[in-house]
Amino acid sequence: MSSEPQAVTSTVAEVPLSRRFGLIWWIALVVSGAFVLLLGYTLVSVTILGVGVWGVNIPFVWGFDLINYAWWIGIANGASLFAAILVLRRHDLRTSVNRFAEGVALFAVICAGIFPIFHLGRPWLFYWTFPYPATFQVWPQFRSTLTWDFWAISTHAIVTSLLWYVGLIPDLATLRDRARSKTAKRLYGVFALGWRGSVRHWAYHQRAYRLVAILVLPLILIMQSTVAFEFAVTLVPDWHETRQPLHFVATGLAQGLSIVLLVAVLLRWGLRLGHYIDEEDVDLLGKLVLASALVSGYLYLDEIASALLAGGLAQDATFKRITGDYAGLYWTAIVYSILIPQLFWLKAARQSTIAGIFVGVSIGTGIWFDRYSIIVGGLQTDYLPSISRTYSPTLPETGLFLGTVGLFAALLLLFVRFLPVVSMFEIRHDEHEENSS
Amino acid sequence: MTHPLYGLMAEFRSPDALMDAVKAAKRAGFTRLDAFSPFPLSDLAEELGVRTTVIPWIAFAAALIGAVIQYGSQYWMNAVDYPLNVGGRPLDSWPAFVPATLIVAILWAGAATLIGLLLILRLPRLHHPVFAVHGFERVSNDRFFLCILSDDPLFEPAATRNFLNALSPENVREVPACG
Amino acid sequence: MRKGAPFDLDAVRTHLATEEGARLWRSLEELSDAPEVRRYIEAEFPDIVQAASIDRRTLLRLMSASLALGGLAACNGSEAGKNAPLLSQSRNMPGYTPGVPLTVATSMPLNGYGRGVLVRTQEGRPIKVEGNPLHPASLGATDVFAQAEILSLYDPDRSDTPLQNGAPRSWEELTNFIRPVRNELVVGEGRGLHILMPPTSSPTLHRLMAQARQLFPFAQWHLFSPVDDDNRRIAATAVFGRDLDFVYDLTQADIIVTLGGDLFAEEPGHLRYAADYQTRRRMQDRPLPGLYAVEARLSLVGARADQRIPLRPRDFEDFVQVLAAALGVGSAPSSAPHPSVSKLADELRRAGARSIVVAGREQPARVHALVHAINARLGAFGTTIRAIDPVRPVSADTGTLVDLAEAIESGGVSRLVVLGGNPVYTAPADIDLASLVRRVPLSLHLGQHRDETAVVCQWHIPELHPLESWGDLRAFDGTVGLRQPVAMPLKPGLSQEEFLGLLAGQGPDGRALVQATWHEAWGEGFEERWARSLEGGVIEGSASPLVALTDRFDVAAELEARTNSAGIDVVFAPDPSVWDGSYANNGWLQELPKPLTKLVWGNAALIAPETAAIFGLSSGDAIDLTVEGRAIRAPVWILPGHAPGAVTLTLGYGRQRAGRIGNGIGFDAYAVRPSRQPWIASGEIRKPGERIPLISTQQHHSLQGRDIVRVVAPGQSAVGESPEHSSLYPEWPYEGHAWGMAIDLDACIGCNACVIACQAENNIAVVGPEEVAKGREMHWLRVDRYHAGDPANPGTYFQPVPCMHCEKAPCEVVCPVNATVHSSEGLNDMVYNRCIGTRTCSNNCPYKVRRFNFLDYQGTDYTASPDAMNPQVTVRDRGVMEKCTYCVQRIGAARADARVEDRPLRDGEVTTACQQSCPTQAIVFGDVNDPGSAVSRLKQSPRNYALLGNLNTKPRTTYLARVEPSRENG
Amino acid sequence: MAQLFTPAATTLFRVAIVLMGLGAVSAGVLAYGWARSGSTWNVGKPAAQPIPFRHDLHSGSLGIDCRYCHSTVERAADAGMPSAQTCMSCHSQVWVGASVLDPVRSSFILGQPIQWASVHRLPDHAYFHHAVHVTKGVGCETCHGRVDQTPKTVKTQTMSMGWCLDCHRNPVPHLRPREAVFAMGYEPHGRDLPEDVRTFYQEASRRLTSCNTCHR
Repeated sequence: MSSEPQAVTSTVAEVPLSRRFGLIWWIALVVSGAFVLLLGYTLVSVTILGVGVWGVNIPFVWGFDLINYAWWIGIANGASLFAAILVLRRHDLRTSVNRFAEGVALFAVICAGIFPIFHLGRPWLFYWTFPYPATFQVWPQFRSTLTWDFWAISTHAIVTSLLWYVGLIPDLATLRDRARSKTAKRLYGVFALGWRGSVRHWAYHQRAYRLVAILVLPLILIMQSTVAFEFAVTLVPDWHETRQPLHFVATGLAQGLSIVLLVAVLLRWGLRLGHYIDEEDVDLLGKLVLASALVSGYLYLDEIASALLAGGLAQDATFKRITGDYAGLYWTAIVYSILIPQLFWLKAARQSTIAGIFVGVSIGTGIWFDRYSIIVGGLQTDYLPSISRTYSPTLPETGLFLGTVGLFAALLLLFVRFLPVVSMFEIRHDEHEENSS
Repeated sequence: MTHPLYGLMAEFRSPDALMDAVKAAKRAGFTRLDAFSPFPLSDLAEELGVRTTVIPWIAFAAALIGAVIQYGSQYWMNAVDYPLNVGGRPLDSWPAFVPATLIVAILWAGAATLIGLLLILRLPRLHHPVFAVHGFERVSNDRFFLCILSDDPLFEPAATRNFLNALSPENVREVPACG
Repeated sequence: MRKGAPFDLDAVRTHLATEEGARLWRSLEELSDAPEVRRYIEAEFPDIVQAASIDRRTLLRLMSASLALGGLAACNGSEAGKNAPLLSQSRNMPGYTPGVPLTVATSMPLNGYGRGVLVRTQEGRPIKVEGNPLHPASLGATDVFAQAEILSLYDPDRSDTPLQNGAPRSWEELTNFIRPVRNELVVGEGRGLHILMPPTSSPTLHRLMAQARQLFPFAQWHLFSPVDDDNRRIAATAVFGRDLDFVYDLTQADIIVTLGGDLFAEEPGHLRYAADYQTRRRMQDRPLPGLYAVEARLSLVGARADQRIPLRPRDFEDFVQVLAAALGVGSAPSSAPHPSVSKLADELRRAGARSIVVAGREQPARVHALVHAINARLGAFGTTIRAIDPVRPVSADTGTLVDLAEAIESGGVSRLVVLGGNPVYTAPADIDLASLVRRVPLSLHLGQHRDETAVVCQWHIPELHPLESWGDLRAFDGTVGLRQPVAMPLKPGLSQEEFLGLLAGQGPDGRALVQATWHEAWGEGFEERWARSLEGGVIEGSASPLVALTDRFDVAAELEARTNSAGIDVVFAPDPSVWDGSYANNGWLQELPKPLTKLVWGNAALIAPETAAIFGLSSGDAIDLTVEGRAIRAPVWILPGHAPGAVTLTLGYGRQRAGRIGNGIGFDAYAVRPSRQPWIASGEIRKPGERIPLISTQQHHSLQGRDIVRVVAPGQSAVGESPEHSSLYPEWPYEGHAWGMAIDLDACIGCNACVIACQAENNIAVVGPEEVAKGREMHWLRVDRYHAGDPANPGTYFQPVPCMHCEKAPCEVVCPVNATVHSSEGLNDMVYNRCIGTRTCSNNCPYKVRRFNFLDYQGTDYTASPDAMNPQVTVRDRGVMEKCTYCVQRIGAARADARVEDRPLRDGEVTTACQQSCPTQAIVFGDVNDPGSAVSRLKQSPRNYALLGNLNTKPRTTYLARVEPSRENG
Repeated sequence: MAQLFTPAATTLFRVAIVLMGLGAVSAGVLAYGWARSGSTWNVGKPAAQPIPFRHDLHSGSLGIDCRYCHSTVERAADAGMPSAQTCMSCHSQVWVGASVLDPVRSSFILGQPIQWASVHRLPDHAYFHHAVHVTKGVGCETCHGRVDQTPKTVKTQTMSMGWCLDCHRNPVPHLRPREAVFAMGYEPHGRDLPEDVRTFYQEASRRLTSCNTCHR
């Protein structure tokens, strides 16, 4: 038993501490790095030329910008919601996936945060949404969902990163103690803040950590609802629906889970952490993904049902979105985010890496199309027939989207490279419990 | 023992051993104890009489303050300082002020809790006497330590060392106080 | 105080008369860069050499003093200041105040006829054209062309220097060249001299032409306009033995029948006719007038008509003949009578003298002759129709373009002078004027642009814009309006008057020439009358008198009947946006959605849905149209209500040398226009299976069963029994004023005047075809056009949609930065400088009236000159939202005046730009808190309803339902 | 195991964190102060002028009424700059040969404008109407300060939007009776205002703080 934890810590800690990064990692980093450059380019160009370089117009004032924003936020919220639930349920699964679930959430928020700023006509004035005492004595308008969202996204970013870091401290201490080179020791040492594993410290640490985890739950629900409100509170016939928040929360969860699953299987495969993210974990994840996909499916049905009840223009709008010019988006969303996940009824599929990657990607894609369908497909029906137009994305906004994907990947790569992707101290803890029981 | 001591450190292989050691030490009447482990040991914490109830209070207070500040500022800015007719809505559109209020309450609670935690734990503290102990690095891995501090009224280097040795640890080492 | 030492004033005047002075009036950026000014500044104010960076408004203010001097100098009739605007002599002008706009009355030509306008100038820069209430052809309203002249004035492509075979020449060189030529002509009494000009109503021009005739008895004059009234002249001469113009009084008419043409858009009196028709409709004591439109293509009058009869052009003659026969004139033709003729005849018989039948200019002479006969039989002459001497008289010995062509062929032309116009472009296809002109030993062209004609003539002389030069114009009823310069010439040039003056040896002083004309006419008391006429813009009592008619109505039979060849009828019509092509380089007009097709930046071959079905065409498909062996490729547009078996081509597009904006847009209909049948020809169409992209600002045309445009029977309520919606929000109190607007859909004829007026008033950017195609046009006020019913002959409804200024504005609530909020008077303010561009407000606007600066629309090729901008309105930056403000700058100005004079605002003191330009007073703006105000009274009407009222946004802009006796509500 | 860090390191680390916090706070405070400081708004900074015109001489010593030169201040949005002719009406008699007046004379002869450097310049999106303010009891001095004592024209107020709002929210204390508008050194207190004016402005604050009062 005593040798057990030793082994644990070593295998996990070996990844950050080893000097050999592996060719695949390098290739992946270079590729995603290229996309990050693309991101920079598209951001600079849109700032210089204006959002006119995108396909947006009147009435489609929002395009990829809000689609991708909603998508990333969905991932972020889904992931941290999942992480928070794990912490609270003290489930074994938590120990293994919790850490990088939080990571995923954090990186997704960073990607999401890019859009609200750069989709502005005058991005350099974004800080006007923050209430500071300006000499022109004009304040933000707090009735606006956008103002709510400003607070929501900054809160999410701050709390998630704090939670993530505080959770990391003991493991950083481990890395400090195991690192070979003096500099590595000092580096990890500084970030470990001098953690020395005092039982007293542990007690406070756990209490605080779990408490903040609880706080994340309502935060996520409010935030995801806020994003939904940005559509629901407008008069746009297809958006003006009370079910929007539910739809965004549920689909967001499915999306977050799928990305977590994706990362999980990739880690199992890439970092050979099979022992710590074992079949059971992946299997459970798969079940969760399947469940959330079913919930989303139910909400899609509900959407149609409520449209039928609403009648009038709202009904036309929904049906036009399902059958009209942009029907493709809707059905793609259904196929990718609802039908394909049904694969996970099979245990074999749930436990296979390939299937995990496949379903993870497919749900992510599906929800992306769902957001596309909601925003663009929703805007095509308006009260006056005279103003109906069409929207088609341009290269710059596609580039911007790919850029954020690249950024996400890059951050994730650096994370798995330099930090313990699964919480070592919690594994030690669990194994101790197992052995003692 | 020419230089002053911070305390005496006994190293154990298992949490249970550590537990027994702590119990024994308390029976022996030692009060200034500190235990170190690679992962949280809640029962041991209880044994050592650690009370963490302050944490939720911090969170609660912070949340309250955050909420009040946020709602207050929203009300003052939109209804008092520059009352503008926005879409014919009432100046104090309280339902619209609620979401941001809740969110900011959570922001304050979360931030205060985690920052408060560091303050309570007196972290960051990069330098600490126990780090000087040989083999202590395994505390973040697979070893468990009990330290009887030198400022314990019953502390007396030789006797305490004997007492610790009696607990059959891996070894007992001196923790030099930092000069 | 301005009356300083006289010698100083003279000095200033003489200076202002120089090119340098004129420069002052030009682009002010240019001013601060102009070398001499630069040198001057450096010499005089060494410490502010960076003055170039000083912004426009400052420079304007600083300059106003010296400019004012120039203006005032002109008042005391001195020679020096003659090119300055006559500041003290325009209307309601208690003297010149820097920064305060001045208004000058003048007249604008369209097709040779005058429309009275008031031009608002700011520091000597004309920035806005309004209608002249005193002028019979305007009554205070304007059309799109008059409004857009501002942009044409500042057109950077206007030619500024004489050209000899394309090479720039100085004015001296020009004079040196011309003088011997003229002398030689004088000696030769004008042998070989041919002068081609568009027909004009200007008394001064006619006086000068007469004098030139005496000087050059052998000179031959040719009149040509692509939008000619030859058929009318032929008919009138045949029927009445003399050329006549007819003025219609729609206020007297109970039944109006139009046969083709467009009474509300293409007649010289169209503004007046639209206004009169509405006046007649508003008469409570008499039943609604009946308006019947028999036409090939859907027109504005057709859209407004109570009954439309789509008719294939070739069938018109029979139709009218049957109608005439039904009324007892002549005999019916063999062919089967049109079903609705008898009903029409009955209506006309019932109305008797209170009826008008009018045929469009494209109709063959026989139709016109028959129409005269019908009107005479009904006794309309004298009651609803006044016959007057032609406003654009044509002397017997005047030739046509065809004559000119023949003369050149026969080598009889040694000197050709093209006075204005662009005949090389507008000439019918079978006259290759370009090569003909090249064969003339010496040709000379006076024009505003280096256009198609300029390049084939040896000499090109820059022509002054009507807003820069002196002249006089007769309106459709003969009333004379004086044309006075409202700005110093932005670019040196000559007016037609001045050129003719030189030719006739009268000197180049436009002012003197015009004065001379009226000196002759008035003799005594000239000075006083001249002053009054300049101030009012019209010469009182100058309307042409009624002429007694001696007729022989049976003549119609003798007129050559139209020979119908096989194939599809091809109808040519002036374009609603660029007329005959002369406005092709005008960005405002190019981007103005055409009333019925909503097409911008191009023209299309208009066909009926039925025709489209036959040929398997859809809008945007290209066709090859062949007329008399000449073919063009054009995109088709399916226009509901168009007559089957016919295709309508609008003129004025496909220009090669219009300028940076107008070049290569659309197709050139002149390329297939035969000189023998310039209006209605026959052709063949083939489908090459190619598509030519067309840009339309409105894709969907059906009301989709929503009550967006409401139609009621007379006296019926538009609201029905739908209850007043209750709101969760408390009422917001509006003490003092509460601005609101009412738009009468029964009055709106969809003429677009409001759209251009809004654009001119509010510095609205032209974004260009690519951006419009993306759906990013910037018009604050759009006119939605809907069709209802059978596409073969649908009902057509226009609905101007500005910002509704909702009291419960959805847009404001979602703005995170308070950039759009309500004012204390209920305006939905848009604060550009606070906007960060989230565009959420647009999302939440159910009317989608908000416009966003997706790109920097101020720095494009389409951007108007800064001088054309209204300094009272902020020019919007990239990335900010903008929208209709109810012309808040006008409210502000009026409020300021009222406060300064310590009095309350009077109703009608604030008029929005759209309201001001509307010929039918369809738009009324005012204080809804004042129960006596015009707008309040309109909102009391049972026809008053709120667009999308069920959303309960409580719009301040409401609509008055259209009235249709035939239809039920909804 | 050896100590990774010296005791000093701990202190250093903690101090660093505290300093960062303080730095952030003080940066905010500095920004707040800077944005409101007169110098940021060029208060008291004279601009280079083509002519060394002295208000203290003309308005102060000679006591020429503001309206003599700024003739449209009671009628129009712009107060109006005196034309060269206005200057010449006196300077054709006094200081006839003075070289400093060359710009005036040449401007008068050539009709070229004298380009003064604007001192009280508002941004283009802010529309100010002199007449309305002057006729409603806002004294020249209230915005332009004691021009009768300043040799070179300078801003005496920041003229920031906040500064405008301070008055627009409650004008009464800043208003003067009509006859005192062009007076210098008058202490406005709104007491000797007619009652109706005072009541009017108590109600007017909402209108005066509407955006379109100044922005179009």
